[in-house]
Amino acid sequence: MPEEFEPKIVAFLCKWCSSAGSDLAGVSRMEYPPNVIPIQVMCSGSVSPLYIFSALNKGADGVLVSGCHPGDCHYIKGNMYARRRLALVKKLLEYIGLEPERFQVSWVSAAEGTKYTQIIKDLVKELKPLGPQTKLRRNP
Amino acid sequence: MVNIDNLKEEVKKLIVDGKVKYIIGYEKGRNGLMSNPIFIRKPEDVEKLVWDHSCVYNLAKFLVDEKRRKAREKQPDTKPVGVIVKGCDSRAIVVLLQEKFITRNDVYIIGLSCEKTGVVDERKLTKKLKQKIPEKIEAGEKDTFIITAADGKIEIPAEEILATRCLECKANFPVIYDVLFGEKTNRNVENPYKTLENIESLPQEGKWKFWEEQLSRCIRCYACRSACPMCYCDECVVDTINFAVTADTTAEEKAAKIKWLEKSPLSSENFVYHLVRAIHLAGRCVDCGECERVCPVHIPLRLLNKKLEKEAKELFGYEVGMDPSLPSLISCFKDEDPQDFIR
Amino acid sequence: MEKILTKKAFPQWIKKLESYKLYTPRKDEDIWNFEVTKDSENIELDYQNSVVSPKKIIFPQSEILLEFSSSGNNNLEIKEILPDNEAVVIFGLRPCDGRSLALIDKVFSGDFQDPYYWKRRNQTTLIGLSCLQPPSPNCFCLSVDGSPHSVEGLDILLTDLGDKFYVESLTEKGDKLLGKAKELFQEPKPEDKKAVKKIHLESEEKIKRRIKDIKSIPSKLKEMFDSPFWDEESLSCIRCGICTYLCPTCHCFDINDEVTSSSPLKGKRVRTWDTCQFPDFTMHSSGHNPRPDKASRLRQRMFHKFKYFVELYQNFQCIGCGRCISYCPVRIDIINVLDKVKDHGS
Amino acid sequence: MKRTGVFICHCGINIAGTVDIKKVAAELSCHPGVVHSEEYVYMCSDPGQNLIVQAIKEKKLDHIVVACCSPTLHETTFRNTAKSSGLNSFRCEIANIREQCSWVHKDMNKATEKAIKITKSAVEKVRRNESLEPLSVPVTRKALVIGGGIAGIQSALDLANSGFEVILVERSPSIGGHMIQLSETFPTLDCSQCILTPKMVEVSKYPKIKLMTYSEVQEVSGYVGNFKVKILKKPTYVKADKCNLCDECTKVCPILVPNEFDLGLTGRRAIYIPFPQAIPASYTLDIKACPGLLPIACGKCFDVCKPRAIDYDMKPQVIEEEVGAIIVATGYDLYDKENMAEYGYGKYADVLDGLQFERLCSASGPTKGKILRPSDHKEPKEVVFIQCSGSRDPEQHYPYCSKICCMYTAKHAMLYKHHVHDGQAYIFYIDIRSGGKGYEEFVQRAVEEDGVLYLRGKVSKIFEEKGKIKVWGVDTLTGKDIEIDADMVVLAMATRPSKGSEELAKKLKIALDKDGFLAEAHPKLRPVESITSGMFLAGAAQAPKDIPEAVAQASGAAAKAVSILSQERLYHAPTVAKVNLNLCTGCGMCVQVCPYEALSLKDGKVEVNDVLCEGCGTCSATCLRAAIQVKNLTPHQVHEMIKACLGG
Repeated sequence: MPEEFEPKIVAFLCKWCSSAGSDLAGVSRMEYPPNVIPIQVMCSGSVSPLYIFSALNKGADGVLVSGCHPGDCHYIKGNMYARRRLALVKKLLEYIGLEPERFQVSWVSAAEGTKYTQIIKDLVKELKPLGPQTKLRRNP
Repeated sequence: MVNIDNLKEEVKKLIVDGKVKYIIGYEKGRNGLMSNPIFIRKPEDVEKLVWDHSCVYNLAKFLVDEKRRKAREKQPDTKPVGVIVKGCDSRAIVVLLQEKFITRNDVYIIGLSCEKTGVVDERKLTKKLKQKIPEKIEAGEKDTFIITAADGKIEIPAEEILATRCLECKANFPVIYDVLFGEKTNRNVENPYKTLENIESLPQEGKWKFWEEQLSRCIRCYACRSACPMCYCDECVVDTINFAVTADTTAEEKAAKIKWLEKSPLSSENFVYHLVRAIHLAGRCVDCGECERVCPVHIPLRLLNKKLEKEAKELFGYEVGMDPSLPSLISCFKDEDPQDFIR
Repeated sequence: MEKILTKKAFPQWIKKLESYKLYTPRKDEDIWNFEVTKDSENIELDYQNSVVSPKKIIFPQSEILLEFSSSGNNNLEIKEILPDNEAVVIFGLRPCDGRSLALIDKVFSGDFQDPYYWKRRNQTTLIGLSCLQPPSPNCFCLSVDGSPHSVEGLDILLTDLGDKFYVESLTEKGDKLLGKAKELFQEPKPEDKKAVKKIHLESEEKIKRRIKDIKSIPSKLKEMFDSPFWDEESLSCIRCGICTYLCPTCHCFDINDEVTSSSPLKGKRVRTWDTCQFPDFTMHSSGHNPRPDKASRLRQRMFHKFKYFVELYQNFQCIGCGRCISYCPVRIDIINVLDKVKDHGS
Repeated sequence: MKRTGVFICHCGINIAGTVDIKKVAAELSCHPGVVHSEEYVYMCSDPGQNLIVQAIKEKKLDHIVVACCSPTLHETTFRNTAKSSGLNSFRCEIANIREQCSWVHKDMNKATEKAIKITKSAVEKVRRNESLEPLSVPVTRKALVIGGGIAGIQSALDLANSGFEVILVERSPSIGGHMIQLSETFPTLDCSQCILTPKMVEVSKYPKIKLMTYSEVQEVSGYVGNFKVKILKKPTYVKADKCNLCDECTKVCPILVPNEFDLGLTGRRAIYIPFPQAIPASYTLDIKACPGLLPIACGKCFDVCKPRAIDYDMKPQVIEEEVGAIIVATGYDLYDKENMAEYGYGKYADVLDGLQFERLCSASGPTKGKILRPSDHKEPKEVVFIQCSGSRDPEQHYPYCSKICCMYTAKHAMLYKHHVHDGQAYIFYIDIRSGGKGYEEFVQRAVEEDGVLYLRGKVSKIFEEKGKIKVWGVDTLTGKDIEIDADMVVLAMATRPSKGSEELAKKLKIALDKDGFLAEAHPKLRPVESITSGMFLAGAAQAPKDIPEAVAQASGAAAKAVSILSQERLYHAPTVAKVNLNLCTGCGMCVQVCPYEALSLKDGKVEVNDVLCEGCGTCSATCLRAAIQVKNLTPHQVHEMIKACLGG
């Protein structure tokens, strides 16, 4: 029997909320699939669209950007700029026919270990049936 | 109705009075119908000026060259450059002002209103005319064009050969100018995003198939960004060169140049290039259609930028190129910006 | 070898070429392009000319030269990647495009025989199709030692005589192709020979654009290196790569390593087209750029085609297809520029 | 060639339990640029750190990665280790393979694969880090305390006693806060005013303390050690230095409005002194109540004032101050009347809240310490106290426990019995929470000595009938329905953050928790700090608390502030934005998005104020040409990390 497809996910987590939240998931020993590799950034506002395109280009099957809830940004409003920028990226990627599941955004606070766990579980569940992302991927 | 003689008069006056460094306008094409850019310094050249429906170029692009040239000059001439603009071109100038690339004193804006019509799409025209070689084009009665070819005149309904962007233009007349010719009249546009529907209505895989076909043709001649007045960066982020190097650039800085994409025109790399370009033009593209016009392999690039123009309007109520004093689309936000896409 | 092939027999001949990878002109999105044919049954003969020249088949925009990989601790394995063995036929080249390959041949020969280029070149047979009508209003092949029916670089030249083709096989490769279906080809009658001469002459007259007295250009250019003329001429240039990428004779390339994995190290060395019209073409790592502006780049393009190349190979590096004129976003017209060069100073 | 060393920690079995450490070490050892790869059971232990020190010396490492727990825990530890062996501390990065990997996965192979990727991406990052030294800035050795309640007062005094200048800002005309309204305090029943007024006086007399009452903080900019504050001083229209408290003005003032100090149980004039012991001891002219500052409008007070203390032309003043630290002690308010309509609060005169009852008991109160019904001034014989009015009720009111009610209600019942010996006090409660020194004993005393009747249950209905207030409830212990004909009902209203604390938090850029209280930086380890460095929290503004707790936190906050003010210079993270002037076109988009006004345009290029920059990187994502980047998290580094994550 062939091995099940395991999507590769890159997650850009802001240091103060989402990264802390995912740490909390760890501290609380919640289990979630190991498909996601976190990259800690200072703020979701620092995630350039280039990072997302590049991750997909370099073979990510899915990309997650996660930051603080509106109003909770450690940098006051970085996530608000992110929200606007990422909305455009999402629309653009869907417009060129990339599966919407492949790029997702979430707000995860430092207290929401459970939410983070759930998001990763869902993400993996949604990406598995799609198979490998080849559209923007540079053939190796 | 724009009177060409008044235009010439104004231009001549500006040059004779030494009000401007030179004037960027349109002249009769060397071959074929379509006009060319002309840079007028001497009064006697003013006679070459033309204004008709073949004046497709967005001459604002040449303000970028001018700035570069100025930067190289020892004692630059600080007089403004005169530039002839249509509605869309004027919006480009607004964005350049918005982004402080130029100041209002750098440019003397001679605005020409398209007055309910616009410029022709050369491709549509050649298709329509088959083998005939057009010599002259004029606006006819009730929204038509009258083409004069070797063997007489033909009248064609405007929407058949008008550039699609003109059919979807939000302002037929300049939004900023020092002197304006023609009336501020708008063509009535029922749906400014009509062409998008063809793609938006496709299922996801259909969208992909469409864009894959289109973008795999790209030969990366970069004419799209070269023709774009908004692509004024000295060095495009997707270039792996280190163009902005000086004597004091450290080896680290040189090494830190990122290879966001490879030089090979693979579909994946083409996509990254065009995605980056599209997102970088979000809230900046004025829909002058130059990228699409110049593309030698006919990629409908306008459809990428137009999509984000639409989203900017619908999601954030942002309209491009209307007011130089406003912040850019992505350098501001509203508390009520939509976030239904966020988990 | 000269033959006659009836239009009826033509498809059968093409069918006989199944063993070859056959490129033919195809139209999509209103643009002509040479592509591997999907149905050899009905090949379009009434095309004008492709936007991207068929040089892309012999000299691809991007090709892998070698692959490298390391199994850790510093031992690097390198594998040369030559083009696959495959017999290729390009059908329907315009004679000018045929000539372009004859010109590029000179560049890739000499002291170093470029193995990648020559492998493709040698395994490809070129079937030209002489122009009855100028494919482009900007054709000027006659001015640059070419003609609508020139045979240089081709293996076979077909001339359309209405119900039949006049077939000239010019090389062994050509003969081999005809040999695939001897029975289909007849000996040309004298009137056929007359007809083809007539048609060829007529087609020449149809070429409207010329560069007069082109021979004087190289020497003229010589005096013009530092002339402000180039600033003037390049004012409207937007520094894109269309003129050079579409040019059938331009052959500059760049070589990059595309690293696909950094640990363990894996990747390929790739050759891609490059163009003197891009600012980074002459960019030094110091930051100095000997050709800092569009003026110097336009000048380079003219000098290379009409001076340097002539000095090296006694030919103009231009075959008069007019692509650079037709597709230039701002209609910089090479003929026009050269005319001005001639009159320069006088 | 960079020489990177990798150190993988087992963390006992915390990591080694699910990650094949040996494999990780082996994989990393062949990663380009890695010249040393080593594992150890506890890297953070002394022997562990010594391994690192040795390796750096012997292998001449110029960068190190420690794969272990979250950087929030041991980043500093290992950066110091690196520093101690001569590396710049930024040449050390942490790969979090515990919280992000071993603790959340079970499958050994997959967890190991992931750990390898995480560590590789850390290697790719660290080798591109630049050496940085912390930025240092001088400190303004002066503090601002916002709020003049007991917490604010305590902080101010502690700071002053530590030798620092303090500005104490209070928005009402006098300091004292809610504590000055109380009669006695639990569990000792000593007189609230008697213990507070000495401190208030001390504040007013202390030369190091600049007291600004009737003032509000308008704007705060700057950063820890160097805040700039704008304080709005509202006009009192009375010159405090001239006023001799003769009280003539109030006698002539025709206007009568409810008296905030007595919570509306009495009235006051438009010109008034909040209470006899007010600090500063001076009158205030309530402009909202006053018919107008013109002799023609009224002008009676002006005419009668002999010392000519009244000045109608007094204007609002904005005073600018520079301080190094800020303590926020804005206190609490009681839950609003209208929210408790179900208990007839605001409807029936004899349904009171805790603070009103305090006033009734207070010797300085409206009834001079006699407990009388507001409606008819009769002595109430049966009083019902209802706890948790608005607290612990997530459906309709606040989910949290207001904490002080159990104790003050016991106190109220007790005080009532002391005033009305033949009266009966009933207390409806959910639980009795009497944690605290002498608290439980206090409650017992109320039950045993004063015969207070505790009924465990909620009140269902309160309504007036024949001059009595009928209270229907149920005793959940006996299951019996209870009906009491009460003369007075006292509601232990929930405490909420004081009005206006939300706007203030915005000005100060500090966060609020879900209930609107000021959020502390860490619930356990940093309870008196806000997330904005240099700003501290004291008293009920952070969470409901009683006086001793508020005072303790106030002193804690003061101590924290001192730890900043006592520095010559402060150090600021050097991972700030830097500009590539060759690429910058001066479009100014980054300037627009910077949350800290750290960026500005100077002749066509962007300039970074390193001290203001917090390194969030919003600018870098906004810049279309990557001309502005945050040091040590540049797009180039992220690009390489992405590649490493994807095994590229």
